[in-house]
Amino acid sequence: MIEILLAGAIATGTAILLPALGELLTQRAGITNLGTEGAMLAGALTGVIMGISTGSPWLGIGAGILAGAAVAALFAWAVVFRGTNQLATGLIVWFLLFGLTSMFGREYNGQVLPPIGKLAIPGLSDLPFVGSILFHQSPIVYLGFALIAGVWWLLTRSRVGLLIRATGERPLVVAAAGNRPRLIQFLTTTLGGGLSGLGGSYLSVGVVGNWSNNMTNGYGFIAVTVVIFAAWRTNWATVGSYLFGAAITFASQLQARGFAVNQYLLDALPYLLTLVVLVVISSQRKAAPEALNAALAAR
Amino acid sequence: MNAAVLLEVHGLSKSFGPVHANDNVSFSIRAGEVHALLGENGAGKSTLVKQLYGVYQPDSGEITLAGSPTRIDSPATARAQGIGLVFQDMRLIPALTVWENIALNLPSTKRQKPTDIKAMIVEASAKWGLPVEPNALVADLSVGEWQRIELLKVLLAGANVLILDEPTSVLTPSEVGALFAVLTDLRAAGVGIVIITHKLREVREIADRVTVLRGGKTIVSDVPADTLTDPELIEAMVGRSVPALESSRTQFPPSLPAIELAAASLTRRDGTSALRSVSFRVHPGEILGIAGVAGNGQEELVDVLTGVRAAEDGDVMLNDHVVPGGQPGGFKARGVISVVPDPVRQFVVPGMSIAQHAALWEVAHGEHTSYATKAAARRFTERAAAVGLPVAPSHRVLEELSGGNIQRVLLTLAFSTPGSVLVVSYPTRGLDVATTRDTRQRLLEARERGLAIVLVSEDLDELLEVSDRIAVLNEGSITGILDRSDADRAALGDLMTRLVEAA
Amino acid sequence: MTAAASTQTASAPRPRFSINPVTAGKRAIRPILSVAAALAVFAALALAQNAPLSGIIEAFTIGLNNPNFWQQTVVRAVPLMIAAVGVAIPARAGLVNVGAEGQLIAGSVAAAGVGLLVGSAFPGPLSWLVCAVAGMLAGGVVAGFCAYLRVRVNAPEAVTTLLMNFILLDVMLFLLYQPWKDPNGSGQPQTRPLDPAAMLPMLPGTRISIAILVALAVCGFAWWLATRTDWGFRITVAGGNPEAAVRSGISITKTSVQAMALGGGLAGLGGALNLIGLEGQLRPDILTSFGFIAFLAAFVARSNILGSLVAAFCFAALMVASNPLQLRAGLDGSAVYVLLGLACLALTALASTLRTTR
Amino acid sequence: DDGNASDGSTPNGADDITVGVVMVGSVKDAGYNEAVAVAAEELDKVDGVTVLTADQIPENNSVTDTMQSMVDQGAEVIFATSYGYMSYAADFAKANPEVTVLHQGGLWEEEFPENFGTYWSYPYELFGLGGIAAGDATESNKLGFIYAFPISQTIGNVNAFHLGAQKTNPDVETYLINTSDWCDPVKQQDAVSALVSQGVDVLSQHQDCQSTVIQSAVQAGAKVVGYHHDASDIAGEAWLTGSSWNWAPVFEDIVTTVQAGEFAGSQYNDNWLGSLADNNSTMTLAEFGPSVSDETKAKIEDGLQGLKDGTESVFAGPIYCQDGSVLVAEGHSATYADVNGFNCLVEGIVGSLPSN
Ligand SMILES: Nc1ncnc2c1ncn2[C@@H]1O[C@H](COP(=O)(O)OP(=O)(O)OP(=O)(O)O)[C@@H](O)[C@H]1O
Ligand SMILES: Nc1ncnc2c1ncn2[C@@H]1O[C@H](COP(=O)(O)OP(=O)(O)OP(=O)(O)O)[C@@H](O)[C@H]1O
Ligand SMILES: [Mg+2]
Ligand SMILES: [Mg+2]
Repeated sequence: MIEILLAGAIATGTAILLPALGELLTQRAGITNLGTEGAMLAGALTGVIMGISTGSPWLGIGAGILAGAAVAALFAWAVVFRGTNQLATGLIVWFLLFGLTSMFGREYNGQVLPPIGKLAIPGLSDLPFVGSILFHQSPIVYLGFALIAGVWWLLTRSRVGLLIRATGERPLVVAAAGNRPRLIQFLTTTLGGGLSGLGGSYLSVGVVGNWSNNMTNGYGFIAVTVVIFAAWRTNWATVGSYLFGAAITFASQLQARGFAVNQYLLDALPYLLTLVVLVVISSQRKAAPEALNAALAAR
Repeated sequence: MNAAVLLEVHGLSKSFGPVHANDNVSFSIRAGEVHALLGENGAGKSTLVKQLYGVYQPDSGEITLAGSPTRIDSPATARAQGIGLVFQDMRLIPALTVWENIALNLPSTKRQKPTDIKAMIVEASAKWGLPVEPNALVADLSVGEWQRIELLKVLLAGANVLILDEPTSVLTPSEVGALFAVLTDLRAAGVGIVIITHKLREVREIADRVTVLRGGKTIVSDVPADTLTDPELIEAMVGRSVPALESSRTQFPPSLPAIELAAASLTRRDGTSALRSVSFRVHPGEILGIAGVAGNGQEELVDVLTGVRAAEDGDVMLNDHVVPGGQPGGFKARGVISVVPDPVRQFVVPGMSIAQHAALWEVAHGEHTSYATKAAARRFTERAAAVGLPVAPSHRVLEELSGGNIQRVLLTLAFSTPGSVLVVSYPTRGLDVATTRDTRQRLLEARERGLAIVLVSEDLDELLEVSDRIAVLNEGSITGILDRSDADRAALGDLMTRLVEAA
Repeated sequence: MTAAASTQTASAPRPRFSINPVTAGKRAIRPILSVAAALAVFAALALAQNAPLSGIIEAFTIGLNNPNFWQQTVVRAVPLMIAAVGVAIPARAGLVNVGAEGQLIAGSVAAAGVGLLVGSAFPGPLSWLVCAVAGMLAGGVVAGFCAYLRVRVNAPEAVTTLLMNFILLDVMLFLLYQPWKDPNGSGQPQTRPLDPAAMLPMLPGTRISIAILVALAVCGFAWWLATRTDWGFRITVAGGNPEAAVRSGISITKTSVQAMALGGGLAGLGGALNLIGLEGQLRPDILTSFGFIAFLAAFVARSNILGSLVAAFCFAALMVASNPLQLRAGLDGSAVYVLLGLACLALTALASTLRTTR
Repeated sequence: DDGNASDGSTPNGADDITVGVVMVGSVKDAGYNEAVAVAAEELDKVDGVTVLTADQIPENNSVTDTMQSMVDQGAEVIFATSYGYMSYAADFAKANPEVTVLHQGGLWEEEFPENFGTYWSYPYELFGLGGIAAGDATESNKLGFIYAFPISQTIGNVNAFHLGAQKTNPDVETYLINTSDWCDPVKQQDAVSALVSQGVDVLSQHQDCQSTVIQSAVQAGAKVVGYHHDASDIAGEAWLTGSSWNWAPVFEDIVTTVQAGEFAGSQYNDNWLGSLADNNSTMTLAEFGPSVSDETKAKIEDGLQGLKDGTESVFAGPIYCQDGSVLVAEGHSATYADVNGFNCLVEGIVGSLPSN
């Protein structure tokens, strides 16, 4: 039972983890992208269209990544190169993609393609306890594991990551050092959008195998929430994503076992927890990247 | 003095809209020299060096490097060509470690492992006498340490032309001494150094040649420093000679202190002690100078004196009455006037005109009750005429003025407001020679009017010139209070490094 | 400080400037061209959906001489306008209110709760008043709480207000599906309808309730307060430079909480007026995304209060125009969000000549 | 259609008429709304009838705007097809006496204006039949039901499904999951895996979109009973049976009635309810899946016949709630109105409703 719960938390949490990792990169570069929801929708729809038209779910996933990146690039262009307000532009992009995916996804509603399904990793999946939790999952869940390590390595161990973090703190210093902070922000945001697109196509192509209108249902906003919950750390973003995945899964699992749950409280839980975490961490000296705070404070 | 010319500038011009920041500027930098670049506020010094570092592109003119014309289109190009710049406002990232800050500035082609970079830092820091701890978080370090990191950044990037934009304006005398020792070594190693400063003492101490800008034009170009006298240099900078201060130094009859600090203590957010049981009194008609290295509690002391923060222990008394802290409004109403240490951060409201700032000031000081701007504009013109510092017209948006011009607006308001206590912090930081002299003159005049003045400054010359007594602040404690007659640089420098137990 | 303005153009409320017709004309060209570009992109997308161009054009022109269209727009504009001002006021105090959605919800919920409690016990006008005040209080408390968290523990209000949207939505759903569910509503998620006397009367000869008059009066008052009074000046100073404000004896705690509470109160009032002037019954969907649209309206107007009103009105017209777009051009029901997104993007990213400075 | 016929009248003499159909979700949701859209398309094919459709219209005053726009474009009949539209539709009818407004839901409790009516059928009848298939198909004796919100229709459907299953399999239990969203594929998928991990091997649902539930069930090797829309093509082997809406005949009949000027006072100027017994249900039983045995098919056909000729009722007493209280007394059968008042789950259902 506990294995099932945890495996479900990881499977569902991956839909939050992927955009959260993207948003984490983006925010570490000093940009808050509320358009994550839009990038996920784009990824979800494009993935289905590509998957159905080529018959290959993996091409669908690839197309979903590109679509998410394209959406984030549009956002980043406006925010970084045209200096628009990040929060407002994020909402604009969300509206835009909500409309566009509804418009262009119309004829794909109800069309199905075989979802990618699960892949037990030989050997590892037979391990007691952890085997069934970690290694009997969708290949994209494994990709998620790799991306956790990848994002952590990128941010903390690579020169590019140093540039990203520095840009998120003080872009002017990065410019003075002869780098192009705006380009860094643009590229990082676009990369983050790719991860959101991956998250969206994981939902549509990887898990459920169809498109339905507005199917991301706020998971993009939860991803943004997770990054704040995680205080901008990869490890906590991972914990947060799986935790919030668990909140969704547990609702089903507990009900399936006859326990009464308060659905509305569970739905509000990620946001309430984040509010609490925010109150706790904000009073500490350095919570958010400096440029991010500056951007959030600006009108 | 005929070493190789490393870098030469011919007829460089650069405009920002109608402002000719640089107008046909020429000068050169040789190997193994320290070249002082002088000029009033807004003369175009920073603009010039930013072009050398590829931050701005010249409108016209030529830069030659080792004899061949070159185009410096970005800081990266500049660094690749061996030019390094330490900006006027230091450019470090507090949230990163020392070595990460330095690594950011290394050429991206040099892909080194963190351990190699740290080793390099340790080596260079030993070589140049610039001690730093590579793994320390920059946020935890002092201004002096920041400067060392800046220097290491530039040196490790391989600069043979080193440009320092007002490096000493935030340093203490001993830190300046240490910096100059490093510069002397670098000069001996054949580095060409450009240093921008407003302090003649420093020119005399370190510069081999000088170039003076005025209104964007080169007034004096590449001249050996010892061929010009101080008055000649000042005249080149300001276009006229600056008269000495006039002071009658009236002795005021004994009276109650206008402001008294009684055993005030304050803790910073991070838990360290900012003020430890600080006590002093300032009487009407007296200037108490506060000397000390920045970051030793000055900001907090000013905040307590002006009611911005409440001391945790101890009291502030105005005219013998304890006034509760944490209410700057209440202090202002009792006649406390404040010239804040960092006007851009603490005074300037983006988008608002000088007149609106004047209205804000007047209401805050109880001179008026409404923020009506038109009347405030009229009154500001009168104030400016009375004080006599040159200020921009009152409809100008304050934010858009240069630092020196902002400071003059603030000083004009402060000197024209009736009150009993004046708390002035770094009043002449970044001001040109002439305005500096006028500002000090106004301080003396305020003293003559019977104000009690607390003057916080890092400029010992300034403190010695105008103070009646000088208190030294070190690590949050007053390590000593000297009468003007007993005070000299050596005595003050000694107190600055002493701890309170020894005092 | 170095990083502050890197990616944002400061759009602090500027002091009033005199209008020069020539430069004003020049200034107008870019926004007009930008919106035209947005429309062109939209038309291209619509054509890709096989919508007839004539239908698209018809959809846009049909409203202009259709009184119904204008009535609907005014009705829709009531909550949008008030909420947009509710975003603009805190913005002047330097606070980002992304929570108009939640505050509208809070206002509706409070007004519904009070309205149902009062029932028919109060005469109409008194019942209107208590509902409106309840809505205002609810929105104001929610927003004021976020501002308080900002000044006390430095929790960014942009984030807390955003989170509040989701939390308040869940609170409303909880109420609607459980304790407040209309026992006679076939288990549907809705409250009992308000007493007819508790509903605002219509303007004679129209289907527009007097809520619009309240909205205009309140927005006018807010405009006066923010731009013509010493309170407004203090707010602007606090928004422009909190440090400077503190040193001028202005309490940031007060200005922040006041401005935000006023903003949230306005949004809450919008929710209340929407309920007692129009909907008459609380239901999950009665406010869907109004708050976000209001945020965008305030944003494209750069927090200028009158501009926010105009923008909110235009957006209301746009939302109403989604019907002709479907019916005449055969477009998807969500196509209007594409248009809204494109127009906002054009107005913000293309229309201004401002760019970030290094 | 020939809405542009020059003489303005159709061969059978009735005037041309424009009809508006308003939907809450996407016309292509493979579920509730698509069923409406299909009927609207059918109606449009009728000579002299032009249909305007609008989808994704939220359940707030927007629907009034939409109806007004339709009227501005000539609509004389409007179908407002979501429950939440009811009061707007009724108000609109009152304000526009020349327009005939129909609400899809069948729950209007006040007086009917002459130009307003509602229509609906008993969906639980078909759930009762689907339950028979489910009860026969389950090997674990555990059924699953995924629903969105605890509204009366849903409660009726769940109870009918379980009672149907009990008829053929007295040991059966039905596990409930509430997603609090009409279409959230993530939660749907989670719900399916949760149920399957609990041993459930046959599923049904009351959601607006059903593709995900079906696909997930297929993946997990469970069988499904559909709702709203015949999705046997997606479900393949997993399909047992299901119900789908067939609104077109009612739409056409209503429009004809209006065209004939006979709406006021007609059966449609009321809560019109289709049922199997009256042979006018707007729901049809979907195809049987390949795994359904002839024996089961026969039981279902019998049940259908019983409902049709009135010898059977889905809710024939005695029926007990989970807590043992009597829901329908012995000797009674619940009427449509009774079912709308159900607020408990019957014995054998595992799970609870959010408390009131
Ligand atoms: N070539 C490089 N140039 C600049 N920064 C780099 C480079 N390679 C890695 N980094 C930075 O290295 C940092 C990680 O350092 P790491 O902790 O691995 O070094 P370390 O030598 O293991 O440190 P320590 O001595 O503290 O254990 C990150 O900030 C990363 O951005
Ligand atoms: N980015 C800019 N845009 C517009 N005007 C500028 C800009 N930078 C400098 N200026 C103007 O150019 C002139 C020269 O400025 P600069 O910063 O070079 O002076 P400076 O000699 O360094 O003065 P200070 O001693 O105050 O640092 C000033 O009038 C300044 O206002
Ligand atoms: Mg300078
Ligand atoms: Mg200077």
